[in-house]
Amino acid sequence: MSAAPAPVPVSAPASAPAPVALDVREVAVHFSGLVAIASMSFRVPEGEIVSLIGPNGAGKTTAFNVITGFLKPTRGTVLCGGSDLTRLTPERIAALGVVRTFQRTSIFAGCTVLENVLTGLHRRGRTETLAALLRLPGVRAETQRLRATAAEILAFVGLAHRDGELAANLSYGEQRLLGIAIALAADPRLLLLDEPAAGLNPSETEAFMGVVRGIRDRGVTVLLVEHDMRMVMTISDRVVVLNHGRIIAEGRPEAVQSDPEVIRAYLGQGVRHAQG
Amino acid sequence: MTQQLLPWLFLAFMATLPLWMTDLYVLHVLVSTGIFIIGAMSLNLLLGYTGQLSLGHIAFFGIGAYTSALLSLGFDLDLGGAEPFVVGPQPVWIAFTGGVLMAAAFGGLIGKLAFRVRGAYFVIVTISFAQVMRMVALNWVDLTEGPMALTGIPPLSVWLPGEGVIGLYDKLSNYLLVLGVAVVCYVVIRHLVDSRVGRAMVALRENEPLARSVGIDVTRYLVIATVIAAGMAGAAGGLYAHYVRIVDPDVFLFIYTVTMVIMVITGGKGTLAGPIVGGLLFGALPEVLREVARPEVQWIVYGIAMIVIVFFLPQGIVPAAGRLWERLRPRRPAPGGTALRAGKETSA
Amino acid sequence: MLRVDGISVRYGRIPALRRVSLEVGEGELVTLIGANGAGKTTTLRAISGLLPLAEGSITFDGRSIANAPPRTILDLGIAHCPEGRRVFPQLSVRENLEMGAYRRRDRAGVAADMERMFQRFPRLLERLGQAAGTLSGGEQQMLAIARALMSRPRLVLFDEPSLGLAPNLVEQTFAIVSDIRREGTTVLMVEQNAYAALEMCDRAYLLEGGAVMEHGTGRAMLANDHIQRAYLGG
Amino acid sequence: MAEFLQHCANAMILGGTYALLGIGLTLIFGIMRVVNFTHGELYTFGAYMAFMLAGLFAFNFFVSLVLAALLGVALGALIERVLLRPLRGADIDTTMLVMIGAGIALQASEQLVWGGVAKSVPNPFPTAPLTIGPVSIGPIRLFVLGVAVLLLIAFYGLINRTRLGMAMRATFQDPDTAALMGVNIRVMYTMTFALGSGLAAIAGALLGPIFIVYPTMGDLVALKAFAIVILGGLGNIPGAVIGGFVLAFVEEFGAGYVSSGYRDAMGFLLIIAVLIVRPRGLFAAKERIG
Repeated sequence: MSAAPAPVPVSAPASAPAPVALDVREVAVHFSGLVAIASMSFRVPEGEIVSLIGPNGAGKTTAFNVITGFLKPTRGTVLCGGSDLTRLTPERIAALGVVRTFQRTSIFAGCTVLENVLTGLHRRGRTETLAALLRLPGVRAETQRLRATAAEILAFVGLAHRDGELAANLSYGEQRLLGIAIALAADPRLLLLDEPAAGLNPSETEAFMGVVRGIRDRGVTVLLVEHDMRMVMTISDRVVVLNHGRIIAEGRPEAVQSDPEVIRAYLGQGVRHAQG
Repeated sequence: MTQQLLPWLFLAFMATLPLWMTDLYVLHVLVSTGIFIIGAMSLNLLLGYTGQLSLGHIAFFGIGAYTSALLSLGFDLDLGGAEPFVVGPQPVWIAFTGGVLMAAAFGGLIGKLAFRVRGAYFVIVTISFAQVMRMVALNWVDLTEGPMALTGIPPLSVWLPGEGVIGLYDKLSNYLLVLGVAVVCYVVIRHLVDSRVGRAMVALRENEPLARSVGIDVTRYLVIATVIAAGMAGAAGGLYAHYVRIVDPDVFLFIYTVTMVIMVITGGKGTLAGPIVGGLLFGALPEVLREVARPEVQWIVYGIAMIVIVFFLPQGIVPAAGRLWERLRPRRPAPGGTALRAGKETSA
Repeated sequence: MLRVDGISVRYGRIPALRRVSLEVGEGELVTLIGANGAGKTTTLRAISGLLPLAEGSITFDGRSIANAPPRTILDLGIAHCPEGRRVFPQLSVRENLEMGAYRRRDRAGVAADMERMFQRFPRLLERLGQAAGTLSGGEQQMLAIARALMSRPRLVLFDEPSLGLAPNLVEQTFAIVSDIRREGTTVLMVEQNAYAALEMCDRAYLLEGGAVMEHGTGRAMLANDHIQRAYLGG
Repeated sequence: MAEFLQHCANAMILGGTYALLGIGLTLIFGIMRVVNFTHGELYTFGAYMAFMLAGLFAFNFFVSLVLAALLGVALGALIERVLLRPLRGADIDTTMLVMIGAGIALQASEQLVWGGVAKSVPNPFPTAPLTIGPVSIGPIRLFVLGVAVLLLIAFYGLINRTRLGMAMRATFQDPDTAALMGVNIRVMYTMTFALGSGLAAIAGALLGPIFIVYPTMGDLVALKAFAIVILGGLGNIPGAVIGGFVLAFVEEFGAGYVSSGYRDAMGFLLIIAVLIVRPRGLFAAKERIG
């Protein structure tokens, strides 16, 4: 598989020549006759925050599931740094540095906050079963190292003071942050956030945006699905709009916001004869 | 600090118990209970840590018991070839190890299957697996003696300086042996769950998609968990075979799995102490009830206790006691003082 | 007729509605608009008794229906045509319609109503014995509407009737909703297609983040630039 | 050939009762998502009720069967109301554990009330077998097959031709929307469990007079019912009927031509084999992933 991406037909020309973190090419998903995604192509430039938006049922979560290997597409390919993700399992994709959060529960509720992050650090550990059973000398050193990393990540998202608490006992906003911390622990190059701000109040959303920006500034590319348009328009470097399983617009937030096709997709068209 | 001391105090107590508890019947009950507790600890690894409800766990126990018994007795296997496959009697510890490995191998098989079938299907497959094992034990008379049972199984033995190899026929040495194996299993499980591997297992229980998305190969860790759990259950089966020195197909009965499940759930699944507390409690319960009620009534109490626990203490005793302890810092609840008086009698 | 007063709903610890109040008068067509996740569907599910209220009250014709079971609310005359159509896929078209009239005992009346549905939706008659899951999206929507009407409701709650339909079917669906209202049934509709909804309704409520942000007549709301902002940020 | 036909006849008779057991269990799982570990005890209960009514009280045999079934329905309703209703929304493992506890308590209660000695249920049928060509069948077995087939037809009618059955199917497919149509979901659950329990009880009452009645008779039967339900796919009613007959034929022919000792193992081997090849059962539709 060649690393050089082929030109992708999109409605707005990709302006940035930055290297590409994710390249989705003509992906289609059909569920028993129903078309969830007709044909979707877009690229996520490295080091940016890109939002994937669209009205209900536009296929955003389906797109996430395809990218992270939870769903096999009917057609098309997903490329990341020269690797084809399309045929890989979620754990293999995670090993390539593509990590996601989930819409509803993105935490291990029955574990403590620290354990949650340690679990996220799985890929950065080496201890295998026999060594663990016998508690060989290297195990303790590795545990120390991972605990330090976990503490650093928790401090980054602002949950350091809660490390001993059971994740289920956190407030909803804290749980969302913990979800991000777990994903960060998995050492992503590309982080996919699925509606991370749903259910947050405005001040929590504000804090949350700070964290997402901080993640980008650490060099992690972020792909975001989010309904909170204020957040999307404030935080994104680029917005991709999906409707009926197709990309209808792509570009800077301001451009997308005033795109007539996007407005139509979101707000619909008047229906003349339907006056009551 | 006290929490770290607690297991040591408990161990010291259990180790010195025979010094003042010399009643042979009580020792017998303790040995049987101890064997079941090892089984329950191994089940806890699956049920409590990986979250897989395996209701055929007794199969691994039975496989361990039969394999260890057959290897120590020797057997010949007529596989339809010209010459039967003959295995002479093996030293007991080799037989015991063989039982552990055989059970672990079946565990690997079931673990792989678990990822094809989940939830209710998995539960029923595991039950069926134990049933098939029982049918095999009943009907493969050439090998297992069927309902006549394997008898005259030699006891496990130790080598002592000056004495040479001596067989462990008495209750006291079996008690110490079971206690020793239980401690080894406890330490192994403790090391495991407090490691990268154990966290991967718990992640599978808590949120499988999330576990996969951070790169955990859940199939692999589930297989590892079932192999270890099955091996431990096989060890418990081996201890059983060489202690009661007779094995019949009823070791595969569903009710024994249920007993282990009750022990784990009552004590607290997914906790280290849970199966021990639950095991001692349900080991003691029949002995206490024996004085006052007929066996049928005991079983009714068992069933109702299970329902009541799921309803009112769904996390089990250990987490509940932990919460109580948090609230009443200065005093701690006694860890089942009465429960130590007696144990469960296994029908032999 | 329907009065929702300061209701809050939570999913576990996630607040979904924060003190939502709205009113629907007899014979009105009222719409709820707002972006995804604004709480529109939750509002309808709370009204029809599928979700418990954390606080607030709901009255219908002056009677409290807060936390009443769905069947009681249905008996009082509120039918709910749920989001995503939710026809019973393995039941036949006829059985789906019969389910709509599940609480009714007047066989003759049910039969007559079913005839009326067939006049309005001839396609349903053609597919009478077919499993509803095999119908096209548009046909399923017709069936879902017909099923809701089979209980002879005085108020129908429509949840996203145009969702996932091709543009010509969207128009047709809105026309049907308008007809239903013209025939005297009160309608409370949730719709993502905000412009169409505002054009056809008497009054509208704009939900954002689980709370009512704006309300007014459809025409006034059309002129309001809050709406575009609510959907697209900025 | 004669032997073959005899096996077929035996399998048909066995299959009828297996199907009754299977549809009861699969109905409960399909609608309520409960793996019912009391199913075998309801079967035992039905057999003991038949013994009590026909044997101890000397009621008419047929009346006894009907009453035994009704008592099974009542016991099922009671179990649902007391144990399952408060657990609505709990995960499947929790309900499973509670049902195991209930199963243990029920079985021990049978033992307590009736003792361990096996009972036989008196019946009015002649013991001399009927001979039809090369096949000979006990008259009571023929009666049992007839009743089982009638019950299967009646059950089919109930599910597919009545308002209650329609509501049950609707609840199975989409409980929320069924509630919006005015279906009382709680009542539907109680009725489902009661109906499934009644089917188990009547199966016990029918087989009680053929075999003997003892407290643990339900153990193996319950496991076989699981096998049947797995074969047909959990929640699939026609699948359970087919599964019942498949298991009966496999057992009968396995016992006849392979080894009689493994008769009862056939079902479990079959389950394991089926699940390895088709993890969702033979006839199950693909479930949506989510």
